[in-house]
Amino acid sequence: MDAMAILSIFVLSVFVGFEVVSKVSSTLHTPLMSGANAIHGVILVGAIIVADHSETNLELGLSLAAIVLATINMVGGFVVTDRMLEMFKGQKK
Amino acid sequence: MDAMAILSIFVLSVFVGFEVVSKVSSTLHTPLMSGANAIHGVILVGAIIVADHSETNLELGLSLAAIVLATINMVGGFVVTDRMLEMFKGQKK
Amino acid sequence: MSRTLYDLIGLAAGIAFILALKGLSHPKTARKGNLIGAFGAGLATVVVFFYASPSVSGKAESSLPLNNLGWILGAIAVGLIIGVPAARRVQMTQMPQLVALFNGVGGGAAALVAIVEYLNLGLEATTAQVVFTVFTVIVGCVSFSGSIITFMKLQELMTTRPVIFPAGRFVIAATLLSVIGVGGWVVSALGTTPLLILAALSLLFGVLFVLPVGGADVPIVISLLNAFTGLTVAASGYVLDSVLLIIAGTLVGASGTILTRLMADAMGRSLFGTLFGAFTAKQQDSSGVADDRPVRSGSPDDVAILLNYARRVVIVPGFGLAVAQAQHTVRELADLMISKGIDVAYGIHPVAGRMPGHMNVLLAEANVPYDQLVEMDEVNPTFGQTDVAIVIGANDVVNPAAKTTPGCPIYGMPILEVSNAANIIFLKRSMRPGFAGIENELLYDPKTMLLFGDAKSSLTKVVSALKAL
Amino acid sequence: MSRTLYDLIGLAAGIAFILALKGLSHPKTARKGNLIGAFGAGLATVVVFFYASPSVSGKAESSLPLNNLGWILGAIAVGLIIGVPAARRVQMTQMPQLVALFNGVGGGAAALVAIVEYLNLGLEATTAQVVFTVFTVIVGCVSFSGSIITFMKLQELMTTRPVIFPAGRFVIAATLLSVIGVGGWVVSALGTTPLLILAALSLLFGVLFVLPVGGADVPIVISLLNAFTGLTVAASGYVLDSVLLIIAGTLVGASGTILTRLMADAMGRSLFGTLFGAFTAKQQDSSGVADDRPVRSGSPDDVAILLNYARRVVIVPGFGLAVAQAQHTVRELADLMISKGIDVAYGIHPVAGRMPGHMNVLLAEANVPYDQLVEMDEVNPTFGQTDVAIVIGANDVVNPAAKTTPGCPIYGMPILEVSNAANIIFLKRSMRPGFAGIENELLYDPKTMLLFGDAKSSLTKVVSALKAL
Ligand SMILES: NC(=O)c1ccc[n+]([C@@H]2O[C@H](COP(=O)([O-])OP(=O)(O)OC[C@H]3O[C@@H](n4cnc5c(N)ncnc54)[C@H](OP(=O)(O)O)[C@@H]3O)[C@@H](O)[C@H]2O)c1
Ligand SMILES: NC(=O)c1ccc[n+]([C@@H]2O[C@H](COP(=O)([O-])OP(=O)(O)OC[C@H]3O[C@@H](n4cnc5c(N)ncnc54)[C@H](OP(=O)(O)O)[C@@H]3O)[C@@H](O)[C@H]2O)c1
Repeated sequence: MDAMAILSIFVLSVFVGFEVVSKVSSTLHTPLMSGANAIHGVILVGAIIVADHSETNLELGLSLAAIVLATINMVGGFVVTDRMLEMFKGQKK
Repeated sequence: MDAMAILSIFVLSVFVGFEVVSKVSSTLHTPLMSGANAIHGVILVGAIIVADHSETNLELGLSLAAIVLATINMVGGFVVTDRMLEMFKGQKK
Repeated sequence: MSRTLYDLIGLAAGIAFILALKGLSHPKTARKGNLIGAFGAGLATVVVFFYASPSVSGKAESSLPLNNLGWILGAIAVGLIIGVPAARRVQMTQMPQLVALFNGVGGGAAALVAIVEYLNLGLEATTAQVVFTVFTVIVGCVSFSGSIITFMKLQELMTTRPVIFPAGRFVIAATLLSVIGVGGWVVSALGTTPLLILAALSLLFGVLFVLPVGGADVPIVISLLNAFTGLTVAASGYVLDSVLLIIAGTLVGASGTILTRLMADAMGRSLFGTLFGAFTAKQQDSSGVADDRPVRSGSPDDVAILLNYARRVVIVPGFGLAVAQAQHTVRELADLMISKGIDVAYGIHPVAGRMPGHMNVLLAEANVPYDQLVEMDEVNPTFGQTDVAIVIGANDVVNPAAKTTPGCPIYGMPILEVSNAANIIFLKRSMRPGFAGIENELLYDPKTMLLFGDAKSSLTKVVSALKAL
Repeated sequence: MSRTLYDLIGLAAGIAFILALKGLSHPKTARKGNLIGAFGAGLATVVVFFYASPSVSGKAESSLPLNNLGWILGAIAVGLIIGVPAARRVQMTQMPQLVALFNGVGGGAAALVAIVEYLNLGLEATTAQVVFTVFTVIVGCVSFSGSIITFMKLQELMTTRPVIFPAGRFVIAATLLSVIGVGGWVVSALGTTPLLILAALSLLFGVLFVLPVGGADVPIVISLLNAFTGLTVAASGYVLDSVLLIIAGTLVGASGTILTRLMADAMGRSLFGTLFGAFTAKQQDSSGVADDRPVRSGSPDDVAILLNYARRVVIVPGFGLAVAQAQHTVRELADLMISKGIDVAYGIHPVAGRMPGHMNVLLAEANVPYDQLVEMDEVNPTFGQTDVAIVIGANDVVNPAAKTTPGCPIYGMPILEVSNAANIIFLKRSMRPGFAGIENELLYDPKTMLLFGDAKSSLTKVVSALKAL
């Protein structure tokens, strides 16, 4: 993919990110932060790719460590966010 | 630019377009429509490019017609939108 | 200029368009937003003269200065000479049709660009390019001819009623099918003739598509065609390999779609119903058979007296005010009342007038102070403390049937609750119903007084009567 | 699986993340939003096992099943075994530090991925790839070590006060300069050793960067580090040629930045001040020299009597409520009052507690009905009709200095205007000021009664006293 395409995708993603959260009420600041946090756990995909490409034990060890950390980030993040939000659930109307 | 990049740019632009106007008050529906209308006048750029590439008189004639129409769309659109909005201006506090 | 720099400037113009739409969505920044958009468009246009864009077909050599430079500049000059004065001189009441026209020419331009590029590519076009070209030609032509019809309707060059002809729906369906068929033909067989046939059929379809739409649904259709034109620009961007056109066109397509939905919602219309009216519309009888029940009609003097002794008056302007171009007169009346110490507000329904927000524009043009314009949600609770609600050329937007008569066309649309005011005055020309074609019970309400006649002349009379008091 | 399909699924996951953030921004859709995000992440993870992604270096062969598949699945299992129970079991009061920790490990993972890819690319890396790698390593490591420090602060494994050591700002500046210098060295000279030195220095910088931040500014820093981690993921996406990572990372980076600003605004802090506290902080003396003026302190019985005869009570919870974990007890008190026919509401300041929205979460956990939680803007006008405002472990959020004392640290922050209530009760342990370290005049107000002690035990006493009445 050429640099121009990547730059365009980057710029547009910045706008989407800005717009999508710009009106959030302060009640949701914490769950939103936590949910966004979980989303960047998708680096797990990158960790799996580099583990696949690893050729030395050092590379493999580091990428497995990355997988462990990324999984914690991703799965833990979504679970904890869900727990936070679950509490709001029963009570609305 | 590869198809995947174009698709991504398209999808992201859709989200930006959606998000950016989704909270507009009905007071601004008409100026917003008119402004968006002016923006698609940027097809003028495309019209100039095809005029540059034109090889036959038919092509040139059609592309000059496109330039005239696109210019009307773009310039007229921005001017009329500005006129609409100008009226709101003086009065706000 | 290098390709990278050219592309970067294109991206900057795309960002300007995003910021423009963002700005246009907020009253405080709307004007600046529009200027940013104009700046972006200007930038993109200027830059194209400094970059020899390689032809997609690779046939035509591009070099600086551009080929046909004189012709190009001349055509731009012609466009400016036509567009700028039109935009400058148009009266605000006619602004909707001008927007329709501008949209239409944009669609036409996109279709022409696609056709030229197609001619230029010849047999070298990839299937994807041909598909996008076909899309652009169809949608651009529909947008062009459809917009011309909406223009004629709004300009009253033709009837504003839905035009339904016998077996119309079959004709439309047949046209649509042939458009699709010929589109497929172009993709499979290539060739100039099929493409021109496609363009002609698409133009026809645009006409047929818009004819059955009633005058008051026209703004929805304009907004939709606007979104369509945006998509054609995006498709052209694909064919011409221009990120800018893709971003700009998609932005307009997406925001236009949302806007269309917002508009339809605000006027309680189903988008689907409006659009496919063509296929479902029946010859409708809305000649407005006047009811026999008695109404209380008054003279300008009666109205003036009522107003003179009111403490609070809410003015409800509508479609008829725009038709009568009475915005300046209504302002005069309001000023007069204010000078008499009466508390005056305008109750603005979101879809009063011919386009959403139209009333705000019209009243702003007449220099009505912004703070006197009160939106529906805010004004409704105050009708209880209002002595006189004076309804000028509005009907549907105050019709209680929207709340009481399930199944009527406006059922569910929020209304201005003028019936809570102590007195109601209607300024209209007859007992004919409003756009939706349904009786308004309020006209028969004992606390209603009707003042028949053109809104502008009625208002003038009321003003002089009030001055005389 | 073909590249195209793989890419399309990646784009779908990116769309899921957009929808997730959109959903998370509205109370009604928040939970669904989170689930959509989890779905997208799961989808992206599963799909990667079905596509042999060509190594960027071209050296390692990838084929299906993936190399090291057993190891990979094992590592994921380890991650699950650590992450899920931690997320399930954590107490809600400790949730902020868990989020910090999760963010940190994400940053660490990004840095590791960048390092491995760098090792793998070896000398074939393009300059752009190396630059992005350096960026990811620096920011990922800073995010990792910074988050660990915030975790330790929030978990009170170390002091929550700003840690300022002599000449600290020079040490920090020097570290930052060497990080940049070594980064440049990596880009120009390549090699594993410089990269590891870079990682070590970045880890150190992360520690130094967060140490001077005060406990209550920590959420801002977490949010910022979160945005940083997002950007590293985007940079990894560039190196690994993955549109999904670019989109996901950029989304988090952008929304995280906005969120950081919103948080800082809500608590009236300057983002700049918070971040560059490191460079500007002075050893600050906020031991809170108690004023000599008399205060009116009361017993739990006095408080119970006041409450018993009130018609309307507003409970204002704050940071101290979270510290004392008194959320269940406060709910008990509220229920008791309601059963006595007293009108009870909670006045929620946006930045009460340790994180924005923290109070809502805590009170929701204690099953406080949602409709009793009233946001600041709505509750403020009602204090005039309130007999008792009971301030539990809050201080800054009710401090009138925010309105009256220009130049004080919280000047300009909107507050809960409890001073308009007929009586004010403060539950706190001492006369010490709140987070901002400034005197609260309200404590000396004649209509204020202080009930000293830990919020939880004080509340328990009030509850029994009120029951006895
Ligand atoms: N604003 C928008 O965006 C938009 C777009 C599409 C549709 N609509 C629809 O249009 C309608 C707008 O409601 P509305 O209450 O403003 O208008 P309306 O219901 O159409 O009523 C307009 C009234 O004005 C009267 N009138 C027309 N010309 C007049 C003149 N020269 N002097 C005095 N009175 C005159 C008409 O009665 P006489 O003939 O008896 O004089 C009619 O009753 C709604 O149904 C809305 O859904 C609005
Ligand atoms: N929510 C956020 O996102 C966030 C983030 C960062 C910063 N902040 C800042 O944090 C502050 C929050 O304001 P706030 O009014 O909630 O808190 P605050 O101003 O920090 O006051 C907390 C009060 O609770 C008392 N307290 C502490 N532990 C207690 C216990 N166990 N029992 C009873 N009382 C106890 C303390 O007094 P004693 O020591 O005398 O007991 C203190 O006066 C604001 O300045 C805000 O800007 C908030």
